[in-house]
Amino acid sequence: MNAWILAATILLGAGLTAALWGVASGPLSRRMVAQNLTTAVACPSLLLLAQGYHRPSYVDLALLLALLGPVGTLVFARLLADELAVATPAAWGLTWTAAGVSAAVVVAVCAATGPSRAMVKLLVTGVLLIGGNLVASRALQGGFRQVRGG
Amino acid sequence: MSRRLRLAVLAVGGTGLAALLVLACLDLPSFGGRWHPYGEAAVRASLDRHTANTVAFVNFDLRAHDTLGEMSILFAAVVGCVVLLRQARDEHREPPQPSDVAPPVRRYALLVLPVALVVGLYVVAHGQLSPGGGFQGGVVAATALHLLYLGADYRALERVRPIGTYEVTDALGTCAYLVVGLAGVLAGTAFLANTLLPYGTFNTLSSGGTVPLLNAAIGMEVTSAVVVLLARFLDQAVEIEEEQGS
Amino acid sequence: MADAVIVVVLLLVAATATAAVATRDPSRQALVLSLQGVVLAVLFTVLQAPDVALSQLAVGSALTPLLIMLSVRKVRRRARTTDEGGDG
Amino acid sequence: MTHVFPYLIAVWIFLVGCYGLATSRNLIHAVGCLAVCQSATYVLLLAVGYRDGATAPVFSDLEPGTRPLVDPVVQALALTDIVVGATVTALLLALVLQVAKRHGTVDPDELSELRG
Repeated sequence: MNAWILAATILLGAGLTAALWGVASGPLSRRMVAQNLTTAVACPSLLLLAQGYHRPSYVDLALLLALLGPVGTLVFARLLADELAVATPAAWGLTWTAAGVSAAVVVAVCAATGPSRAMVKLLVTGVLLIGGNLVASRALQGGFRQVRGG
Repeated sequence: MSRRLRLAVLAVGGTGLAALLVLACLDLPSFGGRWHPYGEAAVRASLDRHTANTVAFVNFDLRAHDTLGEMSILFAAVVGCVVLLRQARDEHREPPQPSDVAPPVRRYALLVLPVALVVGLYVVAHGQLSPGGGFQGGVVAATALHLLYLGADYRALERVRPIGTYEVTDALGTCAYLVVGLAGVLAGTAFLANTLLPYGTFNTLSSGGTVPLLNAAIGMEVTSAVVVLLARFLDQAVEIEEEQGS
Repeated sequence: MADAVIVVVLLLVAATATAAVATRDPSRQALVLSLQGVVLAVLFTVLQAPDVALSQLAVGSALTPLLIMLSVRKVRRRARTTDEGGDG
Repeated sequence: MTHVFPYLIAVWIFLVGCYGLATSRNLIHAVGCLAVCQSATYVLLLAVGYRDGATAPVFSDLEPGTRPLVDPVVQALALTDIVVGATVTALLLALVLQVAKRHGTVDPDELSELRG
């Protein structure tokens, strides 16, 4: 067990426990924010694990999660828009914290990798992760104004 | 059966099942043990045939028959969904009104859509080298297409998604898998035997004999299967209305 | 016992599974199921099965929730139109 | 006890899913519980194939023979089943939609009353 895996363990243990607690209780808006937080916690952890196991090919996992995690949140934001309109979740503090953690992890892993093709993949993952996270948070706050059908 | 009686039966059965399962677990080889004869044999065979990703090798060479079975289940499930969710006589279509999407969300969806498609294709194409393959990449590519529904609206998705074509592609993917298998028979070996093509250079895109071909066939099938499935569900959820008072 | 990370993630998987069953409203359950999909993917990664983890991510993070939410919406819409038809 | 801990987690997930299936009041929720049951099989399979200190048998970024490897056979089993399981979930949801259309309810208790 090295420092990378230790960091991933702590991030996963704390972040996902919080996300589970949020997603399983409370009003819908809180559950949605917690669901969005899942991506922001799991994706940096996958990057840390890839580095900890010395397997650059595991970065594909983080890339895929950075792409599809926000899509999952958009699904809920879109299909629960009429319920969300009643109570809009506001958690910009959490969103920016998550973005900061993601950026720190990406920078650390990039520094350990050194300039190469693998680093480009890491940077793409980071951009997709942070961008997706911000857009998903925006979508939760009235990103979809529901009309009949749609 | 009353609710309380059913819970009592469940409690008795569940306790028995739990006891049996725990007993079975105590007899399993211990977690993390060093004894994996099948795994070691599979890794040796994979290296012999120049396939870098052993898991893809097991799926599309050693156990290609099993994958054929899985693929038929997938195909049958899609056919079942298409039959169950078709438009009935007492239903009519009502085109939904376009949804009002916030501009940043729309821009994000349109920007990420091509990226996700490319990543899906990458995952399929590198299936025999790095983690990934037809099953995973197919789902990613198909899900990516539905960003159009999430980010723009349903009409935009319908324009770029001719369902008939995807249904044909689904069948073609299934046929392609069978054809590659039969080619082995015609070449004088066995059904789905990986002896048809040269094994190529280790860790390049063309390595592994028929593994990349079968992988591509599965990718094609899974992509179109998921698109057809989601199309049927979207039709039902968004467009098809029941006649009043039926 | 191997690694602390495996134990932590196994416990998380058990907890999410329990939460997914205990959440009775299907649309809320879909939220927990999407979390469970991601946690399972992390578990498969720490068990050194990246192929399986990719599969689980692709299916669990967006596809299954989308299918469940579309079904929920269809059932709700049905209930609504039937109520209107019954009143009118 | 620790050497069977992951198997016991798989048993727990399976039993919890079964409990949810049996007590569910909504067929869509029941389909979700079935998905939970399915995930127990993946956990069990991959736990059986794990080996201490080993890594994935994927050689795109690994020199063959340098590190111990986990079992690829069980991984291949779990991999196909996850995607096929998702389409079977879709088939079950399609059946639920048909039930909702025919009987106007998705509560299994009300459904059995209708039939009786």
